[in-house]
Amino acid sequence: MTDSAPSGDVAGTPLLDLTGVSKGFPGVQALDDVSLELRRGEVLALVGENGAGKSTLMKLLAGIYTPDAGVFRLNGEEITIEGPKHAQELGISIIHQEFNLMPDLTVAQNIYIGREQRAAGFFLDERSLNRRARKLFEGLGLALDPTERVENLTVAKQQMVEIAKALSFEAKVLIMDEPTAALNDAEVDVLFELIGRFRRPETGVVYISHRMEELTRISDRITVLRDGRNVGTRVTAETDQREVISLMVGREISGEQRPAARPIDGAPVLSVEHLSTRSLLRDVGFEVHAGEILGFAGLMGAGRTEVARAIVGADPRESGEIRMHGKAVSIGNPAEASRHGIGYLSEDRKHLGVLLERSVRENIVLSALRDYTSALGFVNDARIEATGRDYIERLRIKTPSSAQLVQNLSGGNQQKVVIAKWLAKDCDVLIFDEPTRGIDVGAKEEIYALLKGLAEQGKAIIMISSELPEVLRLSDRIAVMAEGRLTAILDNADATQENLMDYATRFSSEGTIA
Amino acid sequence: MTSPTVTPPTSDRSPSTTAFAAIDKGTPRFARLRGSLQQLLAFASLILIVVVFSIASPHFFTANNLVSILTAATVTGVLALGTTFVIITGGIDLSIGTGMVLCGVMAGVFLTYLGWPLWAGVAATILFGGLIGLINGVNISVLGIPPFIATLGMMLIAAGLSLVISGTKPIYFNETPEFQSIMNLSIIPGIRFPMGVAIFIVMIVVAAVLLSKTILGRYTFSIGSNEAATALSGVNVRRWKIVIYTLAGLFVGLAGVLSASRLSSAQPTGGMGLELEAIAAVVIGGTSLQGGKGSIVGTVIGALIMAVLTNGLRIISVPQEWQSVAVGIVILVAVYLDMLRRRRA
Amino acid sequence: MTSPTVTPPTSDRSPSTTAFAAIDKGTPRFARLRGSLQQLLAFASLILIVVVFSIASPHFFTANNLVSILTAATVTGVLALGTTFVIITGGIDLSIGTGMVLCGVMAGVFLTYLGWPLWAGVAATILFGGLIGLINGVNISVLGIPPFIATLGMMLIAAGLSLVISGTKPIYFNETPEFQSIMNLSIIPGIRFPMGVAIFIVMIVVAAVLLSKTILGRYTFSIGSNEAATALSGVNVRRWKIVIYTLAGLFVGLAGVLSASRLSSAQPTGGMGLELEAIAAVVIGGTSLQGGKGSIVGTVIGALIMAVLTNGLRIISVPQEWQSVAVGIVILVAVYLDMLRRRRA
Amino acid sequence: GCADSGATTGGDAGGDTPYVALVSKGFQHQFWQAVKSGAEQAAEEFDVEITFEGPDTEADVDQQIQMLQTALDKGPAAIGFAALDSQAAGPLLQQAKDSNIPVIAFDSGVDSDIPLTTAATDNLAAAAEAAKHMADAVGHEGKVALVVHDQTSVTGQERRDGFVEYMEENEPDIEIVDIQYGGGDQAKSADLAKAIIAANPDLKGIYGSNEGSAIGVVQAVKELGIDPAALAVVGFDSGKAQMDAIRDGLMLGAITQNPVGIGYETVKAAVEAINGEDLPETIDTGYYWYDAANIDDEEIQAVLYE
Ligand SMILES: Nc1ncnc2c1ncn2[C@@H]1O[C@H](COP(=O)(O)OP(=O)(O)OP(=O)(O)O)[C@@H](O)[C@H]1O
Ligand SMILES: Nc1ncnc2c1ncn2[C@@H]1O[C@H](COP(=O)(O)OP(=O)(O)OP(=O)(O)O)[C@@H](O)[C@H]1O
Ligand SMILES: [Mg+2]
Ligand SMILES: [Mg+2]
Repeated sequence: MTDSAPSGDVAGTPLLDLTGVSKGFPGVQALDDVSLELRRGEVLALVGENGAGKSTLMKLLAGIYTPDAGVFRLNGEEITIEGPKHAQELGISIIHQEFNLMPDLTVAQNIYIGREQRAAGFFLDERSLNRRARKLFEGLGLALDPTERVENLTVAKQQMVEIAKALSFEAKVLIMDEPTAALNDAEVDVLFELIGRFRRPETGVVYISHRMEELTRISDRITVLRDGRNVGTRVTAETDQREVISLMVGREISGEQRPAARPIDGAPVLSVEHLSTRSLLRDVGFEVHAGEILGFAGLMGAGRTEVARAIVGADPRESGEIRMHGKAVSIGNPAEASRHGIGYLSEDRKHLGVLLERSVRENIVLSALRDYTSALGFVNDARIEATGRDYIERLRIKTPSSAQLVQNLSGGNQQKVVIAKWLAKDCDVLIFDEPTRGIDVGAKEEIYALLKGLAEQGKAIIMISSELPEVLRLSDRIAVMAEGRLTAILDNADATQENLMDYATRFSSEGTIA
Repeated sequence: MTSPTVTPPTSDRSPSTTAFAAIDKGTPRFARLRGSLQQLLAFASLILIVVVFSIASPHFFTANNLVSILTAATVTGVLALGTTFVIITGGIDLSIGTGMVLCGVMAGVFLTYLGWPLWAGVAATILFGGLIGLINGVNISVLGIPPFIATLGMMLIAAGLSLVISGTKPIYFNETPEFQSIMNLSIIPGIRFPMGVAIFIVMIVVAAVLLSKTILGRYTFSIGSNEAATALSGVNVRRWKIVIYTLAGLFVGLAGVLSASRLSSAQPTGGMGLELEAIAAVVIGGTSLQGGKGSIVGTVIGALIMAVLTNGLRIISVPQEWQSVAVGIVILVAVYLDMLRRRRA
Repeated sequence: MTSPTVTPPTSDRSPSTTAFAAIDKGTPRFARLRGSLQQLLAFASLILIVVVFSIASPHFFTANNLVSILTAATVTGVLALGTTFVIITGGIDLSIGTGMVLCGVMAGVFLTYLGWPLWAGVAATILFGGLIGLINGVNISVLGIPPFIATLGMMLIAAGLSLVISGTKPIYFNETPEFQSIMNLSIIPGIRFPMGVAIFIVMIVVAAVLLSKTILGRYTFSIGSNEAATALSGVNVRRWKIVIYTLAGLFVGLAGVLSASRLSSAQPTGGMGLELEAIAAVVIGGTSLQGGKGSIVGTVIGALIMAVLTNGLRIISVPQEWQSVAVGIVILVAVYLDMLRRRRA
Repeated sequence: GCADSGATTGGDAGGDTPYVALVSKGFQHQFWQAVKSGAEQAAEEFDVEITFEGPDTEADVDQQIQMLQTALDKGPAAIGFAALDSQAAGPLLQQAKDSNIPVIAFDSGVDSDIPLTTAATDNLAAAAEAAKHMADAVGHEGKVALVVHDQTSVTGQERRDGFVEYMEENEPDIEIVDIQYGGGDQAKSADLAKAIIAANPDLKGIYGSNEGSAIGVVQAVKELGIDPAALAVVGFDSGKAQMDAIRDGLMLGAITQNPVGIGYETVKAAVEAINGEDLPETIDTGYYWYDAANIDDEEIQAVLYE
């Protein structure tokens, strides 16, 4: 695919050309003399560990940050990007890693914000705005309702809105910062089709992802950033995952294979019976045992998150019983769940996971803060600092210190902070909802190892994930959901991607499992 | 490299698409219904209060008294209309009360001291209100002072300037006696239906159209919903925030004209506390102080609830010291019921 | 700034670790320095104001007048201390002004009407303040009424109840003449250093310790920073919010004791507007109304800035109508400079 | 609770007893409560029903206008009115006249020919009386200052101007160094009195123009530990705190009006107006100087309130 770059008039000049770009933040040199080129008609994958500087580089292109040094060239012409609007005018369109949507506005209003359809100068023409949006969605093959308010959408659909918005510009350069982090495989297919349609001889795509397997499918070349430097560019067809990963992390990672069936001791730690909610869940029941990892698979919106939230009392239950170690417990809110030894790590890191404006260590000890508090209510800062340091080391959280504010960490490192929070609290049951969302391959392995370690310590683990390979690799058993019902619970040995998908698409007409 | 992509067993993406479609159909219509139901119910608590007072006193539900209520609601109501925009952006404006007083004094300066013709004096007063708003907007948007502090400062400055400019004395509109008809002129023969109330009603319509049908309204919601994202989308958030505070200022100017006209004089004192009343009306009307949500209809209902309560308690001669207790409790109960409803819905 | 990290790709990830280790030492200290610098600078603007007034009038910088300033700052200051906690959670408390008045009246009821011994009456008054806060907390946390509305309702209810309970008459502390020494007793021979100021200083320390050293303070910041995430982390947010509003109420109760003691009587009127003064002190001190950020030192500096300004302008006999203009402008400038500094840092 | 709201019953109860609505300038302060009690005495004596209400502060002209409007809508037999601003009430007074509802002004004059009579204190003369006693106390020379409750209301201005004009005309050696306004709030008045004293160490006297202002000044003197002999404090109105201060020697003396008399005369005049009797143009309810010497006289005790 690389050699298919257009020949002819402008063949020589790359579409976008960056030289010697540097950017520092207090205490962190995020980018250090990075050069990079995006050729015409190509999809350039940008990979690197969490905190390598990928998002920072893209924010420079989007006009959100100004570089400390470096030259940007678009079509061979030197440019200075003055701001987000200017970037748009230059034809650079970006999908940010964190959502940038207005939850109170509708889908169409979000997409065309700043470019409203006007009837007479000042007045809006809502109907033609919706018509335009509907046409856009038709063209992109997306099932979105232009009049739906964004706050009512699931994370995945919000991502679709972001993508539709970016594609609605007449962009030449499309930058996607981990667009698939919130998508399941079917949605990824939609996205790739969209990218395929966008890619023309005069356009180019920068594609950031931690999902190595996607790179082969979508990218022409792969550029690797490490610690703010460009450590190499490879043509996709001429390289393999192993080489890319070793460039990224500076060592080899051995992806383990699926777990050997492990014996699970008798009594379940957590049992859930006849769990239903007003909005979605219907009669969900399952058990998790000590030392077991129970995976949850399903399409987006299948209700896996809702099961977790209902268990810990974050959402009201309509009916259902929850037992811990065989004893029925009443859980009305997450605090009670936590007291009974159930911890829940949310999939929505920014809104439900981290305290962005607080320090790393404060976030890490938040759940377990009582353990760091004397009888009189005084907190022991020395011990908190020690714990913070400990987890920063153990999870390799990239931060200059434990006092750093979480908002200054890269997305993946923020995720590690959330995981550390639940490791610091000693729970019997841990529910991880998309625990590796936005995490680099190296760190993913670390998290897998962590989850396994936890299971081996005798904890019961529920892992919700939209990445089937991940589910298959880690889970002892796998529960599959569709439309708020449990359609299967399989032993790992019996599960394949194909039959999981099959169960995930068993809709209500087909009945549920026994 | 392995290709781990799982394509669904069926050839295309239909499963997820159907899943979407199923959810898609229900929600928006339902949400719209819920929205109007909510306002209907807020309206219902207003009606309930009216019914209670009507039963309690024969003097309450009379044409004259209802007009009195509307008259009482006019000044706070006009202030609340402008404040609704500010609050939807997630901001706040504490300067509307004393700002209104200052505008009244300026009306006195223009009409009485400078002897300008009526229309010019009124226009200049409204624009002066806009100027106050503009300064607030610049302080907030360009200098980055938080809205609470920026408008608190302006509140104090306006309170002081009113006294300074007026020489601490009321200014009377002896040169332009027609000035008082702006608020007081009876426009419907038979009952006293003052022009001020008509102006209030017109302003309600203007504000509602601005908020729901124009680009200004769209950006108001957008900024309140997610200011950073709005800015990233290329909207000049700074400029629009200045516009919105200026708009609120124009309403303050109009309120200054109306209140001075009503009193046939510019009173240089007072105004403090009015901002809380106006903000209360906005919030009782369902506009969130977090920003992003709100409506003009809600604000009007909120302002009416406050005015009806105050009037009704006086009409049924509740001892004055109990009146504020009653208003406090009704506000709590009204908003609590609203919460309940929302949680159920 | 050059990064020292260019190690061969073969080694494991130690390079990044070393790179950060180098910075590791620097940053927290730097951050701490910056933090204290900021407060130092806020403190500096306070000092600047003091210096200006000292030059302008020989009567300003005298022991007696400085004590007068502290005395004037005491009641608002105590209110502001409690409010700091509430504001850091992202809430607001409008009921502190009239709530304080109501507590003063209750002190009169306990000591004069019921004839309780001094210690019991004072303790009961402070607890009564806690009760007001508890009700606010329950309204906000359990019933889900937004803080602005919940405490606005309480503000009105407290204002009314003060009048009702006192029979709209001041209550005098004839039975317990020692009551007035709580605020007024001179504790340092030589200069008049009233006990009330000493109590204020003790409360500053208590509040600072609570906020920075206890689990209550941690949760206060957590809730303000991200309430939903805090709740999902297993913190009983509802309960802690009730605790925090109750704490603020205890400060209100103490302020009620101090103000009644100062006047040797429980005045059933007034109190409105005091909440804005207290909130202004908190916000001038750098606490964000968005929640998640704030400090007690900042609040104290904010309260002192307000008190010094008011006193100084009177000492140099600025005409009163100009005083509020001056206070308004100084507030704007002080906060603007603070913004500038932060943006630079 | 100890609220006595029994006397003020609803305006619409019973059709035979006439209903008189009183709209005053305030209701929270002791002064207005005393006016109210005088009105209630008269109501009982003449067998009429009354309501008594007033705005929260004397700056709330608008609130008062709304109260007057509501009172009119209740269709009273007569109205008693203490205007915060006469002109602001003009249209409503006209409405009262058109509906043949007699209006009695009280406390301060209503600048209009609609009220049939006015029951009030002559504030200018009363303030001059205060100035006279102040001048005597400071030996007709030196610096004095004023703590006034309000700079925009007529009473605030008259009590200030009556004092200042007397000094200017009669006491060439007395210098007025400062006039500050404390809104009648005790704590605020105390704080600003302390600032005045700090700025003028040789100050010989302070005049507080109403109850709250005067007690605030006393409070300042107490907190600063000043010898009462060196600083003369002259007050206005009564109330327990002021009376105690006079008895303790912290305050030289004060002017009291006759608030109970004002309330009584207002209702009495209203009854006479309802009955179609002729009324004098003004009813001077008088004022009195009281100090440690005469505070326990019967005549003085009759016009003081706690
Ligand atoms: N605003 C900021 N202030 C301080 N440091 C920052 C800021 N933004 C980013 N950084 C730091 O810069 C480095 C690069 O961050 P960046 O977000 O670009 O990483 P990334 O490659 O996108 O990582 P991820 O894969 O986790 O998203 C990180 O160490 C991060 O902590
Ligand atoms: N904020 C929301 N408003 C309305 N409906 C929602 C919201 N969040 C989720 N839902 C609905 O709840 C259902 C369950 O979603 P849930 O998040 O539990 O699914 P999931 O299986 O975890 O999938 P994923 O997390 O991948 O989207 C879906 O039908 C979804 O549409
Ligand atoms: Mg990133
Ligand atoms: Mg989910």
